[in-house]
Amino acid sequence: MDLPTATGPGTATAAPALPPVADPAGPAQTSGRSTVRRLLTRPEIGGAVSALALFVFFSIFAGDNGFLTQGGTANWVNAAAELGIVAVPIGLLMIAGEFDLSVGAMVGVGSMSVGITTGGYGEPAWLGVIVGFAIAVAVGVANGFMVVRTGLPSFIVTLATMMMLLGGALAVSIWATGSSNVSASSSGLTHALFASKWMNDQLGVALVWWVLLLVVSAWMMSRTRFGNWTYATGGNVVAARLVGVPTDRVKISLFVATSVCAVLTGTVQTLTLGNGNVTLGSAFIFQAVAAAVIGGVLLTGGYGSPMGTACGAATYGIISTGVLLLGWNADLTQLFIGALLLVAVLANHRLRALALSGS
Amino acid sequence: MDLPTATGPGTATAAPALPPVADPAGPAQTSGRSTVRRLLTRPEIGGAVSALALFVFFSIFAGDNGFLTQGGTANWVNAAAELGIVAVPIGLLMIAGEFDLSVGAMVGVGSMSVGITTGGYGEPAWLGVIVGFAIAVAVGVANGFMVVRTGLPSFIVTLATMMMLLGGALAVSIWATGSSNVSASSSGLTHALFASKWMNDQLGVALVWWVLLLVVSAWMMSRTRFGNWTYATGGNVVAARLVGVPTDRVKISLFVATSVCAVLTGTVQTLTLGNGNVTLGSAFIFQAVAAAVIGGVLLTGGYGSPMGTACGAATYGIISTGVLLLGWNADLTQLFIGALLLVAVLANHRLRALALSGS
Amino acid sequence: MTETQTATRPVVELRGVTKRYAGVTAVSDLSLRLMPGEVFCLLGENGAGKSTVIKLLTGVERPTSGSVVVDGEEVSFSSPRAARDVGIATVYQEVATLPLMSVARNFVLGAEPTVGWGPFKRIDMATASRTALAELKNLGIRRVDDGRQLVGTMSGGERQALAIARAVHFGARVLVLDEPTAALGVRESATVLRLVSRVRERGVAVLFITHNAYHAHAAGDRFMVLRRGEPSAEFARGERSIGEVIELMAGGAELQSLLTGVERGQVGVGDDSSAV
Amino acid sequence: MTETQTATRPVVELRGVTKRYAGVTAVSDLSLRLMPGEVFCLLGENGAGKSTVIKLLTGVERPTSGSVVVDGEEVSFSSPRAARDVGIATVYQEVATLPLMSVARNFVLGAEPTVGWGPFKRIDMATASRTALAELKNLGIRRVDDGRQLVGTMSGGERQALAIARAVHFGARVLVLDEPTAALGVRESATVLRLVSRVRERGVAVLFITHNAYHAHAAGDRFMVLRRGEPSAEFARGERSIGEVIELMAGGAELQSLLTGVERGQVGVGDDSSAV
Amino acid sequence: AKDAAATGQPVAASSGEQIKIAFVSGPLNDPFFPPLYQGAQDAAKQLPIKLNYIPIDEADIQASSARTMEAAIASKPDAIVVGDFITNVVDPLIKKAVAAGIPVFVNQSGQDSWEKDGALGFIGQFGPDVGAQSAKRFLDAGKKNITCVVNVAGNPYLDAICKGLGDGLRAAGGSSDVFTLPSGDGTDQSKTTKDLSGFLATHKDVEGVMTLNNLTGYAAIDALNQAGRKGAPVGSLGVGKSAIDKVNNGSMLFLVNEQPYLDGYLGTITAYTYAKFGLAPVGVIKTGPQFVDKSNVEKISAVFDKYPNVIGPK
Ligand SMILES: Nc1ncnc2c1ncn2[C@@H]1O[C@H](COP(=O)(O)OP(=O)(O)OP(=O)(O)O)[C@@H](O)[C@H]1O
Ligand SMILES: Nc1ncnc2c1ncn2[C@@H]1O[C@H](COP(=O)(O)OP(=O)(O)OP(=O)(O)O)[C@@H](O)[C@H]1O
Ligand SMILES: [Mg+2]
Ligand SMILES: [Mg+2]
Repeated sequence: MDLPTATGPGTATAAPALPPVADPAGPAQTSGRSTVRRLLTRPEIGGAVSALALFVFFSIFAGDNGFLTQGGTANWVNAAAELGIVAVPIGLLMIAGEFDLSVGAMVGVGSMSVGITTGGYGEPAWLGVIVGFAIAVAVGVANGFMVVRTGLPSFIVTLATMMMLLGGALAVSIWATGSSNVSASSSGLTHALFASKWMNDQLGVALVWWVLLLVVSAWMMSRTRFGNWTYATGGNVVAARLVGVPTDRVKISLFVATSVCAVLTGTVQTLTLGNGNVTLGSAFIFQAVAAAVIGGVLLTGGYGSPMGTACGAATYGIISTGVLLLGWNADLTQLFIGALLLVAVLANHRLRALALSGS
Repeated sequence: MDLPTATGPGTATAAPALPPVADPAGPAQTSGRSTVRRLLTRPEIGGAVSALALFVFFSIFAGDNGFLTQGGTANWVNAAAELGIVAVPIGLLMIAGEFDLSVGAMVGVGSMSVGITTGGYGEPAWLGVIVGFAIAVAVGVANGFMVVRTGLPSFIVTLATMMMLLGGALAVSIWATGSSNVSASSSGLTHALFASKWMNDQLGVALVWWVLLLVVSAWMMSRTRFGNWTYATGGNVVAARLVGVPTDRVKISLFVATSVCAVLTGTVQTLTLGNGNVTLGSAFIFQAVAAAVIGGVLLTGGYGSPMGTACGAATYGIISTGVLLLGWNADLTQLFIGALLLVAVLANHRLRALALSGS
Repeated sequence: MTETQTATRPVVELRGVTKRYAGVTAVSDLSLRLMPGEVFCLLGENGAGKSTVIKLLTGVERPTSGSVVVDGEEVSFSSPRAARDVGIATVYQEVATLPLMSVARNFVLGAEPTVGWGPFKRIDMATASRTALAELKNLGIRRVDDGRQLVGTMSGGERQALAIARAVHFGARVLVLDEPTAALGVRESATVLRLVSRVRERGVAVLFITHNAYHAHAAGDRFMVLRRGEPSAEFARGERSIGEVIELMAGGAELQSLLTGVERGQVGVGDDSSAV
Repeated sequence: MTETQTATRPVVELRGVTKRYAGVTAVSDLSLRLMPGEVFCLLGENGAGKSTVIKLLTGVERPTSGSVVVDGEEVSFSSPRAARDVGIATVYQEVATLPLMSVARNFVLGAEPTVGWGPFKRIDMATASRTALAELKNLGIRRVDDGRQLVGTMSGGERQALAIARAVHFGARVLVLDEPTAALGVRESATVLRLVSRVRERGVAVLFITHNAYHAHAAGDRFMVLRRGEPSAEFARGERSIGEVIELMAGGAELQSLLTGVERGQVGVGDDSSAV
Repeated sequence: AKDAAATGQPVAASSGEQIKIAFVSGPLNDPFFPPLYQGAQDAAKQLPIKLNYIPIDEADIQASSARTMEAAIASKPDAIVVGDFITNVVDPLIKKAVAAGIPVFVNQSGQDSWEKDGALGFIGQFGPDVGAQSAKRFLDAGKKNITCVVNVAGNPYLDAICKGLGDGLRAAGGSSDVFTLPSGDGTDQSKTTKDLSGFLATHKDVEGVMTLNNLTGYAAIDALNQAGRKGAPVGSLGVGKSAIDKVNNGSMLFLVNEQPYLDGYLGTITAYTYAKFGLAPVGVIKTGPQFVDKSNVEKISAVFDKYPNVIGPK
């Protein structure tokens, strides 16, 4: 709904401000000075600079409190990775012009799926993982289908789905285990895949998944037909459809991707911690959007990159960990997170404007 | 970000589907059969029908549990009124093409402002009320100013504000009273204004404020210059600016209105219940948007009505009270609310399409 | 309404105006005078600098050098609003009207007539509706008969007419039209061209910007052709043929090369073809 | 590339097609034949039914009665995609390209060339870029020399050229152009008209829809004028003058009434004025 | 539990007339409440009770506390059982129900005010008691500086426990911080761990952590490990399978068992007997706090494995 302002304060006959020369998804090629400019006009530049600046900030002000230690680093990297797994596909969906509020609830669904199976019934974890992913696919298809068929805003469709999922997960877990919280465990391959830890058990497997997801989606967006279609769908759905892009399929696929990745995060968190909970992940909804926007994804669709969203997630991880390590009044934590988020978004916005105008 | 689909599945050369003959804000005039059609194409028709249908539904299924008693009626009316006070200005802001996530946190700020003043320091309530409204005006101006100046999406700006307000309110109340929850009291005029009750103390003063707000804003939107400007700002901000509409002022004013009304709800809830709480109102964020959309406000701006949003708030109030009185399984409550919301939105959408095509 | 065209002082003048953007000189050393009751046509192909001239006249941009003169006095507009206040109204090609609002509301937008006072001040909808319909009728638009009709249901020509009617009604002494016919069909264009004549008859100075030489010829009193920000020709009605005007607008040569059939063989359209 | 125009069977035909919408008959009993290597101009003012004809030909709508014939066989397209698959490509006025994507990506959109297999299948960006630039150059667009340039930085004419080049490159046997020059300046229009000639030379059947009689005259081989859904005239190149064509399109009379100066006095444009 | 059904209530069984009970308490997505819900349901199944369990929305705890209680009154039940978590809000509504002739029993929280509100009995525990007794256990373990983690901002019951803890410690010369989790993080164990390690990194003198539900408890153990304070004592409210294991293996010092099943079961039974026969226990039925530590963990584990829903989450 921010469309009128999304293009910035325009003048009389101004068209939307365009990055003059940069294919957001094009392969990098070198040609001297223009390489720098090309780099500066990439969508992820703002997010990268935000993350870096905050890293430096906290290294200076929270360095003695362990921000730079193995533990401190693992702390923000884990936070960034767990958020990133959810945020990267949300970023893609936003590029395609849609939005998914139900991811927060899907994390809980994934969590309970594993929890009920292992803690509740003592079955092996892989069964719960499979069930979780199956539900994710079904919910993603349902979300996508409703949005595509009715033309209703995805914000409102997925708001309804979110509530239903929260309620449904609760009802099922109470029915199955009598509780909304249940222990979870895994072994063998499932454990290796979803609960591995390194570096004195500090760095979780989420990082591996995140990097994997990032590589795959960066490759997909910049190199494959599907990536091209995603940009086109978000850029102008009618134009894309007319040249034969299966825009409905693109949207539905991305709704499935967001759900599946939400369940992935839920599974990783649950098996790493050994505990499943219905309400797990509800804070991701806003954080994921914030990460995508900090990372340069256009809220109106058609522009952005997975790498940018990942930088946004890193920014968020650094802020939320760093603030606590400042050693200031703990009650002020959230105030700082909010303030830094605002600064990051504003600086980022300025930076991009600067990079674009300077060309 | 739903723009591409907001106009529905368009065909090749289709322009956005337009309600053929209806000024959303025009004064009603009678001219036989066309009056019916004019009524059917008003934006609030969907919300009104939703509210009515759910009322009938719960009268049947929760009637013996007291849904139709004075107490049951007061219950949903209070819920609708408290939500409505927040939702109506949010609806106006959405008509102007912007959005405010920080209202939820503002309710808590208003609540703690009164709570700390009265329960914490024993000062008179009017002082807290004044402080609350002053903060609301400041926050509203800040939100509006940032959105208007930077051209950043209001979603992200107000997300940051929301976090800062939540953190700030918590920090201040713990610092001032040692708790995030504190008793509140009022007397005299302040009590009469914000804590009056009628009908065996069942119907709260929120209803009066809601009706007042509704009358004022309906009148404003349909009759005053400011209303005209609001529709124009949301419809096309560049066009509006070019014919001399002070679009920035319109947006900032509406951001102030949302904050002020949030504090109003917070004050009423706090003084009526005699208790202030930091988290008060956080559930309003989604509920207010849902109410506005159910009530026919276009998520992309430029179309909608206060009456419609009010019908949306009533729908929500009826659902949330009705579900409590159904006496069904408690763990299914949320699932049920989600499903009803989805049905309401879908039905509403169909109904509007039907009303528009039938002409 | 019809005033005699005796006024001799220009309402607005540009004197030796240059506008530079980073690297680009959009307009250089341009002077023009808009007289009341006269249609001044600014012609030029894409990028010639037409829109920049509008921006300078309507306060959206300020000149790098040179001056804008209103009623003989040099001015410096701080905003589009300031230009509006001295009576310079602009009708843009696309963004002129709001489809989801009614005809009456669109008409009065930004200058709503009100009744009542203080908090009870409200838009005089009856007057707004009456005025809007009357002005539309004045300008020859008769199909619209209900002020509550949404503008989205009107044709492109009707919308353009609404925007022009609005500008004229609210006291425009200078009406700037930026390619008002670009998106319109033949009949709709004719409607707009006829509107321009009517507006001119009321003594308004019209700046008519177009890249359609035929439309310019149909409506203009005086003409200026811009090429790369510089005036390449200036002439009055009757001094040049359409063919010559097209020649002047650089694209004409190319269009002719197509038409005269270098690539295609002779097109048998007789005398007309040479003129086009 | 240049094929001789010897094919005698139409690629696509409409036979006695009627399309009714609730209450409105948009097209009634219309027959037309698109021949390879021929530009068929469909003329008509707003609402004449031009877009409806396109929709029928491209599978967006199905006729109420009558039939669509491709290569001599009656077909019923289930979707725009089905029409594309038999080689009917459409270039729409506004929505043809995506400003925030690069030239190369826009060019191949929906028909991306790929290399690799299975999960490693990827767009062959080098080929895409090379092809896009080559095709643009073929059609006379030389300013664009980097496939990574965003389309948003190109001019309207260049964008239209990109859309046409794309359609032709991907095997269109029938190219439907819906008012491709409506939003363009003179030189850009000339570019597009020249493109149409080139496409025609390749043996593609072109359906050129416009309300600009001059553009039609510049590019067309055969002409049909629609008025209120019915063909009001059909003729070949050279059979009518531009003036007559404008007459045929109902709006012409009105534009003339303006031009011949009933309201304005004589416009001194000599012979030309009578032609327009 | 089957035995109770066998001995049954002959009067109710023969008359077949149902007693309508409205039970207002916490939401089931908070792991504390499912056993309470289970207890209430078990009672309702055993007796001719029509139970309407009305859950308060914790995310909007204050407004929801009022609305649910009002709905309970509006449904004109034979008796109401209510969890009085925000006394300022709920007390007046209890009075209102009593004035409307509905017998009210206060459940779980609200020991301070139930009597003056006109409620007929109290089945539950006393927040500050929990804090005070927990303080004693930390002191017994030789730890004086304990951080109390509030996982839901704005919940006065949790505030009260932390206050009790702080008072207890300070009385013995110790000290206590309260750390309120950023909103939203309370439901995310992984994020809670990170928040807590950040807090511990800047509060190096913290010797132990008191948490108010199991999830936060587990997070605290991980966070203390990461902060290099492995073995520092953690005490927590709630009893769950993992929590019992952690008491067993020594990584958790104690668990506070509030016995929510009893809150629900006895609350419902008491309301029933009063509504039907006018009989009810006099005064307070204390259902907690019971402490689970190394000394009694075996016994609890045994019951837990057999009847998991009765004590806490599996
Ligand atoms: N804000 C700006 N910054 C930089 N260059 C600009 C700006 N506005 C216009 N220009 C340049 O100035 C020149 C004239 O532009 P202008 O928009 O006035 O042309 P025009 O005649 O209106 O063209 P069109 O027919 O396409 O509307 C162009 O080269 C354009 O790129
Ligand atoms: N989907 C539809 N439903 C109802 N009527 C329609 C529909 N599409 C077109 N029409 C009507 O059919 C007639 C022909 O419309 P069409 O769009 O084909 O005209 P056109 O020649 O393309 O006009 P333009 O130059 O404005 O594009 C018009 O009267 C129009 O209102
Ligand atoms: Mg221009
Ligand atoms: Mg058309």
